[in-house]
Amino acid sequence: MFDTIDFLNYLVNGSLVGLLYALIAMGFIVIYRASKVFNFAQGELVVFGGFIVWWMVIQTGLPLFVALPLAMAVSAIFGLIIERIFFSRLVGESSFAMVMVTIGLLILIRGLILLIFGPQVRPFPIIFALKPVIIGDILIPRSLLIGAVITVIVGLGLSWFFNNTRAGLKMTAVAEDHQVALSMGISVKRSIAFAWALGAVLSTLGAIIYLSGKSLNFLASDIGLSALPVALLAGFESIAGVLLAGLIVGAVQGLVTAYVDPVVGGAVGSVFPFVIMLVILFIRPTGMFGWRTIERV
Amino acid sequence: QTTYNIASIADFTGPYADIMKDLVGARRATVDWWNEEVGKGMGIKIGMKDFDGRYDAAQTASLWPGIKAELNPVAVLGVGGPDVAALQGRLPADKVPMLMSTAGYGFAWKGDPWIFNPRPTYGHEAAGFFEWFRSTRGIKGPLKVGIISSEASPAYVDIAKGAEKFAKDNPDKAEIVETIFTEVQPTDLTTQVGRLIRKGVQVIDIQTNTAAVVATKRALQALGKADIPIMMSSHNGLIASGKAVGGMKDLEGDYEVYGMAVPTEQKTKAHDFHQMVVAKYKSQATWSVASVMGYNQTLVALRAIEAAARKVGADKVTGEAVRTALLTTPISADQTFSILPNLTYTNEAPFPVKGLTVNVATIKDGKYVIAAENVPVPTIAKW
Amino acid sequence: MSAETATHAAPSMSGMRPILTANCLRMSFGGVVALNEVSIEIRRDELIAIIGPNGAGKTSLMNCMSGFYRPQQGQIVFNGQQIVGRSVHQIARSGLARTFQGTHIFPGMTVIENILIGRHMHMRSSILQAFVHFHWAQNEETQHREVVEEIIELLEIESIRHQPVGTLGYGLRKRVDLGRALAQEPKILLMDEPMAGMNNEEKEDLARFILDVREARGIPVVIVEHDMGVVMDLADRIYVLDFGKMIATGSPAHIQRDPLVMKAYLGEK
Amino acid sequence: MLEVSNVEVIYSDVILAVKGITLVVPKGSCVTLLGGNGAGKSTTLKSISNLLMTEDGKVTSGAISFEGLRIDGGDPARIVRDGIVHVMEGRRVLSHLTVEQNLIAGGHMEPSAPAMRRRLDGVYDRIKRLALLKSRTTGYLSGGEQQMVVIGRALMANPKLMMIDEPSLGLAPMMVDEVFGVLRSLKDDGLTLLIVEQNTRVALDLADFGYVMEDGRIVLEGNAADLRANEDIREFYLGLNLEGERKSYRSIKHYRRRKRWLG
Amino acid sequence: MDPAGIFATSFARDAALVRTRPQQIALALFLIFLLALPILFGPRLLAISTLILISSVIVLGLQVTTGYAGQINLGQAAFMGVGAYTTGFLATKLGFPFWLTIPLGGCSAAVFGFIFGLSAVRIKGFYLALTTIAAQALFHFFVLNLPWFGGSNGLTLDPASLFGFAFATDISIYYLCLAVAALMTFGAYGIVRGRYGRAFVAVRDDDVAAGIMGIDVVAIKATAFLVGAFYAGVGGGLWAYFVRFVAVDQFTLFNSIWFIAMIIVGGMGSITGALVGVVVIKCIQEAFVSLGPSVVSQFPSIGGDVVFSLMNVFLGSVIAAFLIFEPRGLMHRWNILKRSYRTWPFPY
Ligand SMILES: Nc1ncnc2c1ncn2[C@@H]1O[C@H](COP(=O)(O)OP(=O)(O)OP(=O)(O)O)[C@@H](O)[C@H]1O
Ligand SMILES: Nc1ncnc2c1ncn2[C@@H]1O[C@H](COP(=O)(O)OP(=O)(O)OP(=O)(O)O)[C@@H](O)[C@H]1O
Ligand SMILES: [Mg+2]
Ligand SMILES: [Mg+2]
Repeated sequence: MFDTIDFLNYLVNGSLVGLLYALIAMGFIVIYRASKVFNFAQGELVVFGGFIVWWMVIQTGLPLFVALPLAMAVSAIFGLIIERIFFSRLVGESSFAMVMVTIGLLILIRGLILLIFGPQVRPFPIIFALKPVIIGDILIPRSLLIGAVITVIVGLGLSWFFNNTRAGLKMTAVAEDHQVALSMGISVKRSIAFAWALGAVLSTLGAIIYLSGKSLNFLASDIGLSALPVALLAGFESIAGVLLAGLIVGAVQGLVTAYVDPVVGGAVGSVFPFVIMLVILFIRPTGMFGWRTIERV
Repeated sequence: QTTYNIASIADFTGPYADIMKDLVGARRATVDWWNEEVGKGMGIKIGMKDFDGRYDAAQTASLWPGIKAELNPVAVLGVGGPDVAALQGRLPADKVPMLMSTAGYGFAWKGDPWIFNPRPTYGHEAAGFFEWFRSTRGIKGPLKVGIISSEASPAYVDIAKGAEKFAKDNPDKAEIVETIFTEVQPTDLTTQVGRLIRKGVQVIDIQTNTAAVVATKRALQALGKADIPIMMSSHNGLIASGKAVGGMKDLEGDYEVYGMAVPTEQKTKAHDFHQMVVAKYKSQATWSVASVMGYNQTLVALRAIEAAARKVGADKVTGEAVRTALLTTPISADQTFSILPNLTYTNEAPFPVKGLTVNVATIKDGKYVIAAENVPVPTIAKW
Repeated sequence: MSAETATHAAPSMSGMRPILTANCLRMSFGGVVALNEVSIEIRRDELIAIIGPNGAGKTSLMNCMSGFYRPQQGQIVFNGQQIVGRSVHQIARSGLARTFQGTHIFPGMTVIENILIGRHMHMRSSILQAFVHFHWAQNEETQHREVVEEIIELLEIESIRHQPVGTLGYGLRKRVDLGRALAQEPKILLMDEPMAGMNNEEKEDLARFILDVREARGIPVVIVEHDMGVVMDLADRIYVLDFGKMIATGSPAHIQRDPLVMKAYLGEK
Repeated sequence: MLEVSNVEVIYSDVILAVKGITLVVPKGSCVTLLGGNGAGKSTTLKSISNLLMTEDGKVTSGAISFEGLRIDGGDPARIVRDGIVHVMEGRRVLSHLTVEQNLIAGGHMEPSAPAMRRRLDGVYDRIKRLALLKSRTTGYLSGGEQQMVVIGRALMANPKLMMIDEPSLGLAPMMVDEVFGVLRSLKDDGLTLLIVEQNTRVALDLADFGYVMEDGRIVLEGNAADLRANEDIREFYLGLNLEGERKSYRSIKHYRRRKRWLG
Repeated sequence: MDPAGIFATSFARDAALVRTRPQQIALALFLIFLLALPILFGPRLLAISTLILISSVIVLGLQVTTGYAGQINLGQAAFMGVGAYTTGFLATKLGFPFWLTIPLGGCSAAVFGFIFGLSAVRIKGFYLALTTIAAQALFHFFVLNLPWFGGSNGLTLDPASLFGFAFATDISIYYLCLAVAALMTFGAYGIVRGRYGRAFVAVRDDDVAAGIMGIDVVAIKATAFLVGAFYAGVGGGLWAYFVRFVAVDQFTLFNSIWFIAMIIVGGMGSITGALVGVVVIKCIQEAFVSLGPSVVSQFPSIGGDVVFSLMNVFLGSVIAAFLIFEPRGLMHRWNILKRSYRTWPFPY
């Protein structure tokens, strides 16, 4: 009864979904990499971005080529505002405190979304044609395929930026130690602001790929949760690594959902990423590519 | 002229706040109408007060003692699962019946109930549809059904179980080709739906949420199989899903099924009742699934109170009396203006298990219309 | 391997059995050889100093002794037991205490609490007893509190007893650090650059404390220090490390004249 | 060049760490700030570079001006661009980065990559050892090596005034000479220096002028020569006895002569 | 810092919690208030108080894990759920009495938590914290798919009963919760001011140094999770008897987040803070809920959903505001006030 075509289908589509997770996870990592803050509100940022797109395309009926860049811009500004209000005052505070702020942020943004856009389920515009791409017998949703390509490009680009440019190095310095960065004349605020702007833009991008042609309400923020294992698996500092982690998680999840769920009669697929995460972390405590913790006395 | 109180638990500040205008509006209108045209004659006045349960068990649980002390109600109107969760442990002790407006749940299917649903379980409703669909399409052999569910909420799981049970006991009538579990907001269902299609699915049963409907619909369209119908329930019905998918035309030929009146624009007794209360009692409610739910539970409550009053006397009505009345005196469709079918509660279940019917609606030429009324519901064994 | 062989391997001059011996330790990190065939022996009545240029491997050596690093080869026998491979806290419990290069005190806690941490391993109360608190836990607290107060007096930090350490200057922190180590009632005390960051006056104080500790409590002390004045005055014996190798050992006077040491460390003056 | 006039610093609204100090650093000179632990030296430097900001501390009164412009309470990054760079105590390297990356990050203000390269080479041949450690992860370097890295990193910022907090801390004698050699050469090249030191001897050798702090106040000031001659300095900071040779740590009495300036 | 004139005459006194007469009086009054509460308050407020008591127990645990040992724990709701389900299981299936089921619920949760704590052997820092999210996912999955917990049906309990007396009325359940909460609070104080409390903080501040001081870091981290989870479990048990129906969707990640919010507001690393946090947040929530409908009825134009979202907005800002302006929480501010009042008129 085992069917190779099916298998390949699950494998490919799973991996593509995994890359979508990777894109969302990239939001976590970019913010961490440039400000040493782990952002629990990432999922909320995705939803927010999604609603911006919805509002511009469906409500105000702007054409896509205007609406999408505009939405990105708006979410970037949203990121900057977040930095202004919440983090500019926290420079030098323990990163623990900052992480806690993001938990407050989670509740806050969710409230804002409900306030501005309401709890109703909204239609999300069809950004990528519904017609799937069919390669041989393998059938691939267009949105995911294009999304995957974008994800890889963005991932490699950012990774290069952070590791090879001086600007990237500056942010890395901030992620290492705010006070030292300041003492070197690096503007911590600007770095954090950039991080959040970038994080918000990535989330919006993620929302576009994730929701294209589907529906949207505040519950969509769960994607942040699904992306978390990917981020941990890769390690908070590795942007390129998140791509691989995404592929692994996605592929495994796809296969498990296809072959194990029916047998068990339960959603094994949805918990499995967490299991993988735990296992890998036991083998490599800081993820596959994360910075080793340096302990000196 | 004795006054009795009903507690109306609502969700003003929770996830379903957006439908409360209709739901509560309908409740209020019904009470006003009843006081005026029935109560007066019997020397009974019903007072109703709203409480905000926030669709949150903790919230409802903390509200209840206050409600009891303040109103000492003879009946409670609930919204959904959390209210059941919060109160089912206490109502028997406090001797107050609660009336829901949704379909029943397998996990609430116990004897000696204090919480009553006017509709059978989602499983029953689905089964009713399966049978109707088979006969109308003249399908020989079992109907091939695919279920899309989610483990996000235990209720969803329970819903799926109902349909599965029906298929298990009636292999000749229906076959569940597969139950697919997704997230509340599915990423992409193309592969899963593709699998269903390859297994020759004839109808897809989605009683979870609109997001799932939209994702499935998109998958079907992507696979060029949009003609395979989706069957939905009341809370994620055609109108709601239509809004979410961005247009009624996308749902052409899909169905919604539930054991209460369908709020189409067609002229029905139920619709007349609605227009009457709007006209005479300045009701704010619009004609929607939500208002139908509001009407149905309130009507059941009031009719039960009537019956109780007849038995024990207009001045001696208690929660317990109301419950006994419910269990002993059937409520006819006429009494509920065909918003509900004939209801005969028994002590076995919180909902009528026999002689039930459901209504089916569909989208025809982009129009929301009734496809069938009073479709009989087959019996399903407890699961 | 047993204590006997270990001690035979390194026969002691004064008949005193050594409390701690390390045999040809080797420790390398990637290309860097931090320790190369290093052997060292500390007797029960000694105050040893380890000196050497920066990056010579002094801290690494201490880390090996305290179990924070695991040498790739060689053994360390402490108080008759092989300790290589034991976890850090086990070694600490077996009586080895150390202070740190820089400060590693717990800024969130007051001076008292910091020193009480040193007592942690001597306390026995279980989590349940802690839950109940009264009786067991409380009495235990009080007993150990007395020990701590002694140390506080010894180090003359009564006045800042209840201050959070995070707000203290570097020098006082180092003093708390020492107090915390003493609270462990160690059989040996390792100090990594205790004088660093202190001015002369404070060095004198600390030197005095170290001597007191040694006299009053009879604890052998090993210090890593760059201040030659301190080293030459306090140490009975000096080991000199350079690029992970032990290049000389002997009395201060002898070391001061050793040409190798001159060249590698002291610089011609 | 730098003027600090009766500045007062308070941490988290409760701890008064610096109680009105005044000091001047003339252009091209080297000034040293001596004093016991907790005297407030580091705090003083932090108040100049305004890294206080990050420690919940603030300058409550007084003024700090650099080249005639008020800088107190300014944005630290801005202050660095003005030409004051602060080497904090405790070898604060960017521990996951290599030595070279540390230096490059330090030179982030250089207009172009080539210019930065040039600086980098400049630093390498000033501090030879760094060239050898280039590709090592700074977090794993030894204490002394790290000290070298932070000084090198500060140089990368091409400062007008360099404030160093305890540069000799944890350095072996030869290394101390090496570091101070570097500092001297910098001074000779016209760089203005403000050095906080515990190692009074070397500090006074290099400095032209010195201040002595005791619990938040400046208790003594004068040019290096006078200070070296001062009796208290000799006893408490140089550890010499009245005859002028170093007294042994073994022969320390438990009581002490009180310091004049406190008496 | 003590008020002038108060000197600890013995180390025990010095370590004691309440030192001054005013403190003792205040405490006594507070306890009397709690005991008299059912008389003073109506049933609604009484029920709220009961919920506050239950939450306090849970948040106390979180305070130990997160506030003291510094391990962010996003699984607290899951741990609570484990406790609730164990309690429910033992009570319904095996008919144990509540004075067994609640502690056992605590224990099973403790075990569950301890397992996650043990991963501290390898995993450190935020990585460790975030693995607790897995607890949430696993809990949800296992409850739904393991045979014993009624799956999607949930569990229905009978009221707790002691010697035939059933804690069915709201007043009795209140006293039950009060008793347990009081005990747990007392225990929490005991734990945090003894060797464990110190070890927790040590591990939080600098676990390398802690290890070299002879503290078994892994054991301590695991213990921190164990204690936290135990408290959550006990709280879950109380919840089970309060609502008398346990379903998996009563224990969501979002609840965990609310618990964290409470310790943020109350103040990290302070037992009293935990309690304050619970009260403050719950009261704000209640204010909105009880005002909400009336506001809506006043101005039907603003729908109830607006009120709902406003509550989130408000609470979210409150939390963020605290982290920005009062990162150490209310208790810290209180202490500063006390200090400045005691040293008045001299500011320092
Ligand atoms: N954990 C580690 N990983 C990699 N290299 C290390 C590690 N620990 C020490 N080293 C290297 O080993 C050598 C010795 O370091 P160590 O800290 O022992 O020197 P030290 O003698 O203490 O110098 P200092 O007097 O400056 O403290 C250094 O070159 C250092 O870079
Ligand atoms: N972050 C801080 N929060 C609160 N108080 C502080 C802080 N940093 C320093 N202090 C206080 O300010 C006083 C001066 O500290 P500072 O570090 O400036 O002393 P110092 O002269 O640099 O001492 P050292 O020579 O040990 O570095 C100390 O007594 C300390 O109590
Ligand atoms: Mg060292
Ligand atoms: Mg200093």
